[in-house]
Amino acid sequence: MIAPNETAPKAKDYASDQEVRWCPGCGDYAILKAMQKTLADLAVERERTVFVSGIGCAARFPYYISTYGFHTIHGRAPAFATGIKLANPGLDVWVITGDGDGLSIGGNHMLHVLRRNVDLQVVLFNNEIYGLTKGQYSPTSKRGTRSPSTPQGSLELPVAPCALALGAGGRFVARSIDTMQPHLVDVLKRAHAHRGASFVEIFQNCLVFNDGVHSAFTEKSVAPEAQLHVEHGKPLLFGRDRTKGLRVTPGTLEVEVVSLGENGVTEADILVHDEKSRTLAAMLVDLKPPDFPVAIGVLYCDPMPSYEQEVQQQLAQEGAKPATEAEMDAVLRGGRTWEVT
Amino acid sequence: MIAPNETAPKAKDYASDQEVRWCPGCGDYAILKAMQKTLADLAVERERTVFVSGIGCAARFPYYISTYGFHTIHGRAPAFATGIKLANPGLDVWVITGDGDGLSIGGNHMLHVLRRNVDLQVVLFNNEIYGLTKGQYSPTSKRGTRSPSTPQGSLELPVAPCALALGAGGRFVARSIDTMQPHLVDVLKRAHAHRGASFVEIFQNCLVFNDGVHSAFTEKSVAPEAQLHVEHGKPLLFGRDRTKGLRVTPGTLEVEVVSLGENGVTEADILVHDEKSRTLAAMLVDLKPPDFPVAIGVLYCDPMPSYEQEVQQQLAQEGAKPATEAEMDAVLRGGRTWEVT
Amino acid sequence: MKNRFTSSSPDLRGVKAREVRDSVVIRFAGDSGDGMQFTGSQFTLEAALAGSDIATFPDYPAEIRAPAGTTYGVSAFQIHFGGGDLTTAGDEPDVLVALNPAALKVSHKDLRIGGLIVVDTGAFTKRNLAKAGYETSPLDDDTLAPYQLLKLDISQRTLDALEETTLKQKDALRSRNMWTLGLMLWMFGQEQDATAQWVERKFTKQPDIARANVTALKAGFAFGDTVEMPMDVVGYTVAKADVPPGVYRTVTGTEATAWGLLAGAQAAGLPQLFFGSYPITPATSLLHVLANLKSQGVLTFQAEDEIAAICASIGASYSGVLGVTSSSGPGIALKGEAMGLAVATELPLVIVNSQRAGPSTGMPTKAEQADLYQAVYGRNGDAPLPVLAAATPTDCFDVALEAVRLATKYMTPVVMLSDAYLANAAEPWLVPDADELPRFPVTFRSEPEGFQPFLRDPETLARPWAIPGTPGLEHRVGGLERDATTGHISYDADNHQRMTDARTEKVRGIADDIPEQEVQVGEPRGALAVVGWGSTYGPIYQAVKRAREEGLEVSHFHLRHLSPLPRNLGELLGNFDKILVPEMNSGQLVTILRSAYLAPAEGLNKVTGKPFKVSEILDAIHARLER
Amino acid sequence: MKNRFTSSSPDLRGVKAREVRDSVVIRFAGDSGDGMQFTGSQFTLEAALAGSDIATFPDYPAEIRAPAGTTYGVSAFQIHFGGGDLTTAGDEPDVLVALNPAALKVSHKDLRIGGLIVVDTGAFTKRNLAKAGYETSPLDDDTLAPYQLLKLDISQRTLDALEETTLKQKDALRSRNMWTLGLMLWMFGQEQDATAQWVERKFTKQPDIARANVTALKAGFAFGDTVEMPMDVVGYTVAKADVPPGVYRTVTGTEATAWGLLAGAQAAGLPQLFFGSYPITPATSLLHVLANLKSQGVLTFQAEDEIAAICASIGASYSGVLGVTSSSGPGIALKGEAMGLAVATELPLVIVNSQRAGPSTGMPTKAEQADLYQAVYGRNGDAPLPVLAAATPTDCFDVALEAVRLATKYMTPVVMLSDAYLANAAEPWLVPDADELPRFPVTFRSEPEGFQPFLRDPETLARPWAIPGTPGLEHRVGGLERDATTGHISYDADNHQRMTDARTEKVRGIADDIPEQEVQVGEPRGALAVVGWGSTYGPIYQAVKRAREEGLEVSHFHLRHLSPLPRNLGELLGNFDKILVPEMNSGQLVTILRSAYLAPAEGLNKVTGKPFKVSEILDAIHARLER
Ligand SMILES: Cc1ncc(C[n+]2csc(CCOP(=O)(O)OP(=O)(O)O)c2C)c(N)n1
Ligand SMILES: Cc1ncc(C[n+]2csc(CCOP(=O)(O)OP(=O)(O)O)c2C)c(N)n1
Ligand code: SF4
Ligand code: SF4
Ligand SMILES: [Mg+2]
Ligand SMILES: [Mg+2]
Repeated sequence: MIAPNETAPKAKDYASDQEVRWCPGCGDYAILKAMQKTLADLAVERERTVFVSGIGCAARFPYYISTYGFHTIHGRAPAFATGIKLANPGLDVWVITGDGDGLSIGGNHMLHVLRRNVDLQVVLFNNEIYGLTKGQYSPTSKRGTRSPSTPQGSLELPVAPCALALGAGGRFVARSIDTMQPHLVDVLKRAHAHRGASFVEIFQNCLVFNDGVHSAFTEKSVAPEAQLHVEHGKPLLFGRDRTKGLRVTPGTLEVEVVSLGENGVTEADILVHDEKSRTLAAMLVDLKPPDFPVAIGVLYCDPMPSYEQEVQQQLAQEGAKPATEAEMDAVLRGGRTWEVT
Repeated sequence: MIAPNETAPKAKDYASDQEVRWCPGCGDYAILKAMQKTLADLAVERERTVFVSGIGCAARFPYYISTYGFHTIHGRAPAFATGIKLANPGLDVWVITGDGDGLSIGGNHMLHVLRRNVDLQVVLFNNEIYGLTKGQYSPTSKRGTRSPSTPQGSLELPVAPCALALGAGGRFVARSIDTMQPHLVDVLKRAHAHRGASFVEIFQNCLVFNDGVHSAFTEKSVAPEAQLHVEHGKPLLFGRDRTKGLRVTPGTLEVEVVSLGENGVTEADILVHDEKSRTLAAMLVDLKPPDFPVAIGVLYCDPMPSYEQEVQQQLAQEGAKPATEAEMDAVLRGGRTWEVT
Repeated sequence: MKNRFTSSSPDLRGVKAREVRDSVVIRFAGDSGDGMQFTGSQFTLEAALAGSDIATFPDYPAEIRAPAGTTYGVSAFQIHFGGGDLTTAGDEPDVLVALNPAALKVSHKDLRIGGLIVVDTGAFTKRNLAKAGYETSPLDDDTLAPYQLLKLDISQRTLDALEETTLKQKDALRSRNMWTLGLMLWMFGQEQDATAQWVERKFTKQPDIARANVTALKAGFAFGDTVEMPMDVVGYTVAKADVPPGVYRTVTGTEATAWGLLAGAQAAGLPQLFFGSYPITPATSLLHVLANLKSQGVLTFQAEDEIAAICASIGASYSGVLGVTSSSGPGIALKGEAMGLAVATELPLVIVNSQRAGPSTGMPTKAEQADLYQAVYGRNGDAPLPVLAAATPTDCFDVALEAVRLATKYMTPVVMLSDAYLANAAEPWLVPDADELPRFPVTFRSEPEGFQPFLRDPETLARPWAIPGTPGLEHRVGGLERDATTGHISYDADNHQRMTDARTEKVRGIADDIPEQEVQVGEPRGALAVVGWGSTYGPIYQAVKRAREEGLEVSHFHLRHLSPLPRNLGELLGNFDKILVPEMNSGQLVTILRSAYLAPAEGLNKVTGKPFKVSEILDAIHARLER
Repeated sequence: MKNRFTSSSPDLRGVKAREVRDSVVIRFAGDSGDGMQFTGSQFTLEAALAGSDIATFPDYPAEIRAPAGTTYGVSAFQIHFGGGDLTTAGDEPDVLVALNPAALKVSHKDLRIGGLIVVDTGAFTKRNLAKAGYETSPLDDDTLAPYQLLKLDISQRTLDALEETTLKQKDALRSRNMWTLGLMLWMFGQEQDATAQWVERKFTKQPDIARANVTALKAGFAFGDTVEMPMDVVGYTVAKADVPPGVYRTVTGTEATAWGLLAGAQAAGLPQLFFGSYPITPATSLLHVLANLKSQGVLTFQAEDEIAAICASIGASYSGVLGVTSSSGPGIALKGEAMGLAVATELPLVIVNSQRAGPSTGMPTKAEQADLYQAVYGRNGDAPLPVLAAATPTDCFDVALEAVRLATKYMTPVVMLSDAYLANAAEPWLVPDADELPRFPVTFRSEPEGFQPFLRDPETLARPWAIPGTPGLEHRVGGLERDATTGHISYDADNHQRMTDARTEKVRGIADDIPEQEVQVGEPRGALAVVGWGSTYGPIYQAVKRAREEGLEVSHFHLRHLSPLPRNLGELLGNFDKILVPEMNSGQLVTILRSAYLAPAEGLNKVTGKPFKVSEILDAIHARLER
């Protein structure tokens, strides 16, 4: 725990004594670093914090954090986390998952934890591959992905994690990239600040089985042109010198890329990011290279009362507390009784 | 089967010999009627048609249709249907499910069958309740639904089936209402015509456990004002004399209800329905009374090659056919062998 | 069952003096819409209030609202009441009340020869006869020759009774069941006040309906008392049970289970009972009962599926409350993987299985005992856990309480087996005083000094319960094999052996912490031991009692603890020449006993979705002892 | 294992004449990155080509790429080769090749006293020693005193050999394993050409790498032949096996299973093998192999989870192809409910379980046999199905074929049990001719006349396989209990009994369609029967052989059919005073045998994730027979 009189915690205070066992060069290391920094910056109390995960390389995460940790079974982390949070709403709960764990076998629990809006943070490491089982394609793998289970290339349409999160009714949807430390830390802090279920997709590189799968927009060289960093209330501008932007094609609900200054386009024409707009978010999550940049940052955030809060309120209204003997008697004798003498 | 020389089939040709066992007055009867009419109008071959279902009142459906039918286990129908279609792409496959079967326990298979775009029709009977188990709230139940498992009212945010279908990457998303026979038949035909996974949500009334749950927009009296019937290429107009419409609020991706003729609004200002626009569809599925009408009809339809087609192609490229003895020998002797004499 | 109507008619003839009976079995049967379950439970209540012992068997259709008048739409409620020690709802009804032809068709064959059939002739219309599949009316041919038949136009008499009311005929006819109830209450010398009051309370919002029902009830009752009654029908006085003094109520297995779990949470001193479940027949009712106990610190969570339900419950236990989940066979099947995790991480959890007929979806509303294998063996890896079974509706209370005790004391998931019959059947219960209930407070680990997540209590072999929120105990647990002390991931060969042995030993050790097996009926040695578990208790008990009355050396053992087995069971069974194991499955406990003790146990197996008849077991006993 | 190096040093001294050995056990051990699996399999290939009998044991870390140099990152490959009838990879290596300190640390204790250790001194840097947890170098203290030690700076010699190449030092060092392989091939009198060719084929795209590897290989080989060789190391000639003539190849259990299933589909005359699966260690490799057999009519479907995988496979079978699914314990747990549906709807299906250490996630890369209970008993309701187990990698072919035969002939799901060891281990296989394989063509129902979905074949009790697309056979099936003829939903009590009995009888009847149990070693009667199943075949076989060489009356029975059991097994076991059941679990088959035959079987149980040692079983045999 962080003793009150202690000086501000450091990232290393949130590192467990376990040796980290990911492949050298795995994107997960960077995410771990960002998470430990986030926890330190927020000075979260170790004893009140629980990291819950399923199975996968990503899911090994809790072993490396010095808080409470529960490495559960494949795909079910959101369900365990829901029980943990409902039973003790005072806990600060993080769910760490992968694209296979969270969207293949675990898709249903992901859908329902977001829909219920339990106050926790879901962080999905999307490397578009099953790492731990040695490189089969996943539900987020691009069509045509050659993998041991698809030697001639995969044939399925990948699911966009954030699109699914919105479709499920998620109230906080954000994106970041393993290698973008400051951005990632900011996004994690926003997710933590959000009351309710927050969903964060992190584009993560699997060096061994899917190296460079995100480089089309993560490579330093292309990043400015290929990434759209969204900020609430700010126009959707991007490009090396931020001269490109998104505009609504008049009379439709479609957007187009325009360049400031060119045929009369001014910043006034540029669509302004509104975190509370579901339609806008739905548009943002669909943007893909080469025609569009990839939207990064908090794409959607529109809080609602969280599930465990509502549950607590309902329990309170019912005057919930552990049954006393007297109450126990009342329960057992409730309804019709008769005495035999 | 329908013998070639037979005269055009009638709806009753698609009724099985089984006594229908839904509660008198259940909305499922109307859907059964519409389905039998659809099959008859399309003159589908009974022997090539398979109805697959999970468990629930809705899921009893296959017993009442004279085609092949498989009443499987709770929530898994899409998975069975995928295997059936992959093994014999010549079959015409329908998946019948409920809001509990398809979105609670079966949410993950729903997500993946839509994402994979297997050529089949998913028809979800949404009565916002678990009928067969006697009336517990479901993932589509409105917040505050009082049910045996939520005597003080449910606390969860309902999921919108069509929003989820879009989030999952579904290529055909439509809606209809049990009592709207002609409309329902048309929608079912569109779904059947669509190559790939089509998702149809039918607002269905559970007389016994959730009577009138949809009446806010299904009641004859309010229907014209509360329903928006979408048609590709037509402006999004509604209202008794179709004088109301949807307009994009300039400079945003939001829409607003406007009245033709009032402060200069003409039909030209009205947003035109485009079945191929995901953003438009995302907006439509979110429309809710009282502020907006409920969108009915084919909300989204943008075909892509279907999964089982792609699989067949890949198999063909690999020259797939049952192994002959010679080939079997080749397989067994492939790689390094040596002879002992 | 003890002395009953003889089949000679004189019994039902002659003067209107009340005849005396020790116990009587009545079955109320009608359409799903006819309110037979309500009628039955009201009769139960009156009989109970009057001090009879009682056993009931509700039996209703699988369909929510099967089409009216069909045979598969028949709803029935059988009640056995009278003098002491009734443990079954009775093999053969003495009296059948049939409110429509379908009900008659489905039930009359079960009636004992010479039994009394009461029919509402008003309901025997062409249409209803056809729906029931009768060409000619059984009232006119000799179908019912072996029985006493009392034809009454109950419909008409109900309408007459309600003339004054403003009710539409359709609604008035709804009170047919109340008129019938009134008549039956009269015939068997019961009161009607409790029912009247109950009706008034239930329909306070619709006073006219309340009035109609009470009027019909009184009319039916009066009918018996008056000259209107046909000469050949008489009233009966049924013996009362001499039961121990105290406060009684009727309770279903579902209610008893819910309260037992709650009592367990209280006994363990836990702040909350977390119940994660997903609806499934016949387990759902437990969710319904617990959902109404929020005020007592019960949190019910209806999950998206059975997997999420058990995972959430495990998460809750991990957080420091009592995690409970429940389902029926198909749903339990889905929980297998997560049960393994609970075994591996050694967290307390109670899993309640209300068994129904399988395999697969099977017959959801029918009882069976075919999930014992699944409970004891149905997981991957060596994953032992305690398995308990309730024998009667009231026994569910004690078993649930015991399940909580074992789960929290030994840090282990525990399976409690119930079934569709126990869940719905009601019986009178001597209500315990809360302050007399056992206490087994848990202690959460709080001391960081020397804390190791898998350092075991030398006596129980339980690991410490160290919950999030406790400063200094931050640690990681998971499903990968873990070090026997630190809990860190370990692939060490010896460590895996040590942990596997520890998990096995921990569960085996529970045998020393549970009562020795007692004999339910008979001696601890003899010619034949009849060994049962679960809801077969009643028929086995009665059959063995009768066999002993015949002088046979038979004893009845009924197991509550199925894993581990009571430590003295092997020795006990060794004292018998033969062992018979009646089960509502194809032979599961019998397999376990044979391998545990190399005892020559034989099965008596029935899978029809219906309980054993006493006679079926008695016959089997005879067969075994004649050889 | 037969005569081996004696532990007296002279054997390894003296002139450079080749010594003769019957069989030798070598373990190649190094870092995950050092290519030990490749080295091992190449040595296997050369030995096999040279006509040796072979058994191997690959053992690699759970982590994808464990940090270099750590003990848990060690990858090892043990090979036992030589004269006839080798069924295990050997208890104790005679030779250990350790390419880094961690490998030495993990392995040297397993080496037999007096065994030879070859180390690459170039890899024994301070850093590597520290990573392995050595304070001082074991090469300098007396850690290795009990062994012969051959210190070679393999790194340096590899670099020297590759001087001319343009490779960076880092890349050149990658060929260390090839240099070592060359030396070992020389030392044990093997050829090197096959390897050289194989390398060239493998690296056609990177000719310089190919060249480097071949150069290193030849250099290592040459090293042995030259004077450079230290005086105290000599070469060996290892006996060849006299195996039946024919075409041979090495095969892993995974490959054999894949081909067996394919052969099964062919034998049944089915148009397609549909394989629905979800990745899980160690089952995934089966998906990988089958994914490459599309040209043979194999359709592989990677589902979203194990439940979808089995459901899709059942759907495929329903459509008229061979549905197969596979997983490992935790995934099989998830399939339980759907397996029940396959039992209920009586559709053919093969479920392959590559067992790994449990419970829960357990130790994914380690072998165990603890899923037998789950296979036989792990479903809700009475849901019997056939269970088969493979004994060796090559046996997987026959067992898979048999599983398909039973599934299609009896219209039932069949479980095939394999494990992590069988899946990965390779052994030589006398390749059968396709035209000599069995044939068991299925016939789909096509005649509408008199068709009833559940009308059974009087002999097999199988229902007809009536597939969609067939005119006139349109019908409905499902998980609710169904009428014994029409298949319509039925809640009828007698029908449920009839159907339950039919399902049980159908599976029981298979006992008459499978071979009687044969004795693997020894006589059909005697003092002690050692009964095993699965991958314990090797050590049991050897142990019993040795015990008999000692004159003990021991016999070995190894079960392929675990449910139903061979019809003569009970009688056989009756011919023995004692029965010993060695299992890599806490005692599962032993439970089944005890209850099936009331036979006094005792377990010998080991759950360390490692195979039994021959000596462990031999000791147990002695213990039993001394009593
Ligand atoms: C029930 C079950 N099924 C399958 C597995 C095997 N498995 C472990 S992790 C994994 C997928 C991991 O992929 P992802 O979630 O993307 O994590 P990554 O390794 O890529 O970080 C699978 C299939 C398992 N452990 N349990
Ligand atoms: C594995 C499993 N879990 C639970 C059930 C119980 N069950 C049957 S249907 C159903 C829900 C049905 O709701 P829905 O899908 O909306 O269908 P409806 O009855 O409303 O038409 C449930 C929970 C089951 N049969 N199997
Ligand atoms: S396999 Fe990929 S995701 Fe897993 S640890 Fe290695 S690099 Fe990272
Ligand atoms: S319960 Fe509801 S949904 Fe089910 S049959 Fe009855 S009315 Fe229809
Ligand atoms: Mg991944
Ligand atoms: Mg519903």
